Amino acid sequence: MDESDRSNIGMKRANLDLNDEVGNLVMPGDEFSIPKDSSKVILGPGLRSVIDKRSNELKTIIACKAGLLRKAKPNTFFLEMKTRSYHSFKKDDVLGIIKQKSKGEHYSIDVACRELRAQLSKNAFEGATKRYRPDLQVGDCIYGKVMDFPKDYPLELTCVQPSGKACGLGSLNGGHIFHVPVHFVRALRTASPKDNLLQKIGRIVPCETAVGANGLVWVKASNAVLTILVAQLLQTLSKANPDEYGTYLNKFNSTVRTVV
Amino acid sequence: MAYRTHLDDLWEQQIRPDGRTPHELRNITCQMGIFHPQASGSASFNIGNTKVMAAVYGPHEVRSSQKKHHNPDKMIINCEYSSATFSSNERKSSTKADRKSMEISSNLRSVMEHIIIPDIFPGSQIDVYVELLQDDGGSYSACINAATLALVDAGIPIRDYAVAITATMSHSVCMVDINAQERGQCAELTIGVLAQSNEIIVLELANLLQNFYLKDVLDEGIKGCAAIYKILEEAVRQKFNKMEQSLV
Amino acid sequence: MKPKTIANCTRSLVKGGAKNGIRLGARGIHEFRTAKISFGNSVGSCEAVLLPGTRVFAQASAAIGEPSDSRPGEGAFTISVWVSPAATGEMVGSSEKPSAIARTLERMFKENRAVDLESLCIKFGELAWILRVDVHVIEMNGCLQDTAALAVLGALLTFQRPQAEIDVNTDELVVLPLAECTPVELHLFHLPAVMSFALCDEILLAEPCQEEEDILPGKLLVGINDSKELCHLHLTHPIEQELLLEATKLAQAQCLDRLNMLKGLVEEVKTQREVPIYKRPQGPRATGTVLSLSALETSSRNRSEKKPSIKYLSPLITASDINMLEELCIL
Amino acid sequence: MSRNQEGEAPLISGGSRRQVSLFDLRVRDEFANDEAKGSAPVSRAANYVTPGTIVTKEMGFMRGHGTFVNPSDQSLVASVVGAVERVNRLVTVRGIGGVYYGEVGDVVVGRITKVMQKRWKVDINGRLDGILLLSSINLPTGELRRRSAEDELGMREVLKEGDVISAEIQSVYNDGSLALHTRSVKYGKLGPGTLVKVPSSIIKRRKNHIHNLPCGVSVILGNNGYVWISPLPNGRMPGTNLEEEDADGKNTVLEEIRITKADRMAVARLKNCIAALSKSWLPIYDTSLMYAYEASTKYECGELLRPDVMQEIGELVRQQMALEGAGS
Repeated sequence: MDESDRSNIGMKRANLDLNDEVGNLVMPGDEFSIPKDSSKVILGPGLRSVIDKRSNELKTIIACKAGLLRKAKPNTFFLEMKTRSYHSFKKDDVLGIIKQKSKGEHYSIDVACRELRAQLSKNAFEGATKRYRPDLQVGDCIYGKVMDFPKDYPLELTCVQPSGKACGLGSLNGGHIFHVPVHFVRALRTASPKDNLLQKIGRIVPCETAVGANGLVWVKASNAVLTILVAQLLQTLSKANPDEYGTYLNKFNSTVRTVV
Repeated sequence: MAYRTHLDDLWEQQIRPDGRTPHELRNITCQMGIFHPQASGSASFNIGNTKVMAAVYGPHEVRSSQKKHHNPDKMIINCEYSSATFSSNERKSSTKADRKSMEISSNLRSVMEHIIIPDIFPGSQIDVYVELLQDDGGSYSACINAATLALVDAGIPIRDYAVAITATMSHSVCMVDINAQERGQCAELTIGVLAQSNEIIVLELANLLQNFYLKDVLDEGIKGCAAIYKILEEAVRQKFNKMEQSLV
Repeated sequence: MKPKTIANCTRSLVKGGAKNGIRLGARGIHEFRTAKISFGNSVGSCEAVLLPGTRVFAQASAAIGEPSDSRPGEGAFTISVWVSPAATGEMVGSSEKPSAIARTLERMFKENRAVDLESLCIKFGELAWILRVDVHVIEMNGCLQDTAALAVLGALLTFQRPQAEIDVNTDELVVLPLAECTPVELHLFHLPAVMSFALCDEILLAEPCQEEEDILPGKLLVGINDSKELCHLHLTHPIEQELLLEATKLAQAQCLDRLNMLKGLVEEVKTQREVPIYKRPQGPRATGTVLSLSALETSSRNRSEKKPSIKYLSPLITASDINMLEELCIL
Repeated sequence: MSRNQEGEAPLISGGSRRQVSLFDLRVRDEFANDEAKGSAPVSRAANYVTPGTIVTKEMGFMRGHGTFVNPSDQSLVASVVGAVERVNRLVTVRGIGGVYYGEVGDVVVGRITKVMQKRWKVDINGRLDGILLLSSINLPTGELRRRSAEDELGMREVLKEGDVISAEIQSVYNDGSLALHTRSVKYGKLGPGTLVKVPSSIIKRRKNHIHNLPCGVSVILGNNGYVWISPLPNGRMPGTNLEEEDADGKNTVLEEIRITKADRMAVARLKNCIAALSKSWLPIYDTSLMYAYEASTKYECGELLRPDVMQEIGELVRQQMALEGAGS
């Protein structure tokens, strides 16, 4: 097969301009040229820089996933995609379940991601000292922040903010924890207050929620029935088209009325 | 034209092929300590021509390959059932790895896990081995009785006796303790109960049974279990009387 | 990916919810799962889905072989179960799960004689159809036995095999290709189905999902057929007698519903299939293949003292298959 | 429906719970007084319970070995077969046979199963293996010093897998496993001899568990149910660490002990006697052993393996013990 055939079949695109493609669909393997104006470019998820091994110079930028190219204000580019798996970033808020309670200084945490192991120091709680620290059991839920993600080592979580206060982090009691696709979680977290789903649900059923960037959601309403209903609604919504949210919410509203 | 057989005549008088009445058990003998002192506890249970031996080893340090995944706060109960190659009419070559034996092993384990007080020996392992020597109907129920007796013999703390028997409904009469000859002609429901609370812990059905009859058959089986319990208790008491002397 | 560790809050929620008559997924405690059944292009393939998220595929096939020594007048029937690692996210291999499913299916379909095996006999003691059902668990979310039994039943009901007979005059095995004869369906004596329940302190939960199965220790399987006969019972936790009777009652009603649905779908498939009634052309047989038993016997006896065994695995047998087979056997 | 619904079949109702009144029970001290008599007090059979029997429905009793609390009605229920005993508020069921739990100060005989870091694991018939720390043995050279890295490397030369030792229980860990020590000349590795397994409950607790019997045999009656029988060489203390006495060469020492045929016969005879006692569920201690040994002398050693002879010996010992009980 000669060169011309391959280009026809593969439809490989090269020398694209980052700014031109914003909002377009990008496929894995698409190559972007380096912006000429030597300003600093920050690459987010789905984009990688390729460095020429011989000259040690930046050669191209390549997309490694399929998604819509987005641009954030100061020259930051990333791909927006639907995904079920979580990739960790510093300062992400994640939900986890205690998997094991070792004799050492750490709990090991299940963060619902096969590739990631995570651990939480037994001292990383508000006001914890060597002597007084919460005693958590296997199966307890925690809401933590990613402190560090060293390569080949477990994620390091913490349940205190840098200020030393918990500010909502820590162990969660009661309620229900379940998994939804990561992109749905992203939508929940980034939505503007006007069309924030959680607030809309909260107006129908008052409930506490915690949303982890890793796709876990924790919900607690006043009783078991309402908790299950809210959890079920969120799971349905995560699979639904955003246009249908309204009808689902209306349906939910009427179901809740019959229960209460 | 269907002609009457000898068995039909017997049925009219409610006598079963081996001469028993419908609610009569076969002859039962049981013995404890048959592997004394090699095993921690052991027992044999014979009902009619069905013969089963059981041995309990432990509790002892976990020695099986499960150790790696084993939670140190939990106890491992390991059950292994095998039937002798000569136990039934068809001679079998290997009996340990086939699906039937694996199923019985895993069912036995679930029964043992319920009667042994949970996690009383954290980090230890208890092995229960059950061997079917001769199968003349009701072998699974005999296995449960033998295993219970062996656990009692080993002095392993248990909540309650698990006792089991088979029962069926045939010619609209409930029958208890089905033998191999009858098994071919009617359903065979193995019923196991916890002797004190009468809760059902074992159910196993061979052949088809009208759902409508289930309640009657269960009642019959539970009555049979009570009779078995009495016999097991008697065996245990005899053993206790024998050993009383050494209690100091 | 779902977390593997079960959270304590979910544990207490499941138990608390059951007391209030509601379960995960906003189901009622006695509400069974919705079943979806579809059939494949080849005969005897069926996929059963129990929403949400349990999917099992079953394929029935038959080959000609030797009947077992203990039952010379019957065909054989084997069921094998595979749990795809994709379904669980981990290698299950030969663990207890597939073998437990296989045992349930064996008890219901084989030991309770759901399939008429005598009609599968071709020549007493020498040749019989060997029926085989391969069950693949594709997605797993609890209730594997329920789904697998449904898929197997669907596969058996839609299965067709070619006609095979012994020519009386020549003592030869004649296998008519499907295209040339009216295909033979299996004869089922009764149609079994199984319903599972989880036990949560005196409360029955019908057809639990995976999370409920993991959280609640007790499981009860009730197998019932279309004539309201119990064909399978299995219990892993102490249960009161009343609760057990309630479970069989619930199972019976649901079972009949589900079997009716399956029967309707099977009828639909059969009419769609438009099996032409084959009319035999005049004159000598065109493509039918004749295997000489006696020839086979002598040729095989010379080598290994074995009885002839002719096997092929595809239910859709064609003339070329037979030719190939013939070569293989005689070589 | 049937002719013989009741009557012929041995049917009884299953749910009938027996109940034992705690006020019939005698306190453990009284049992201790009975010890000298040797025979069982009559009331013990009245305290007999089997698993599932309710011991008491009253609140305020403490759950001891062999009992559990029924979660539904908080009653105390027996979980093993045996006799109920009460010490103040603590209720226990003394089981027959049963599991060896171990108490501090018990003499045990065990077999090394594993050599680990700074410790040995010892099979002592308990629910977990016993732990013998490197620091709780006497070094072969007899020095008293901290254990060095060389000692750690040479652990297998001191005790290796399969060796039989006698030891004393030093302490019980949180998880129920037992810590052993051999820091006494009485304990340590055992030389030539034979190990007999009996139920741990029939070993009678006495002040001394290591005996030189007049028949020229020494026995160690491990509380755990392992009994060690070895020939008694001239003037040698039984069960002593053979290496210790002659520090210059342990291997040669082991071979120096000449075991005569008579020694072997005596060991074998005592082994069979212990088997006979265990089969008849008679308590095992020095006196009962001697009774059994005497009773066995009219038989050839090999004949003692016959069940009828075993039973006869058991019967004779039982009579002897009853006589002794009446005499005192």
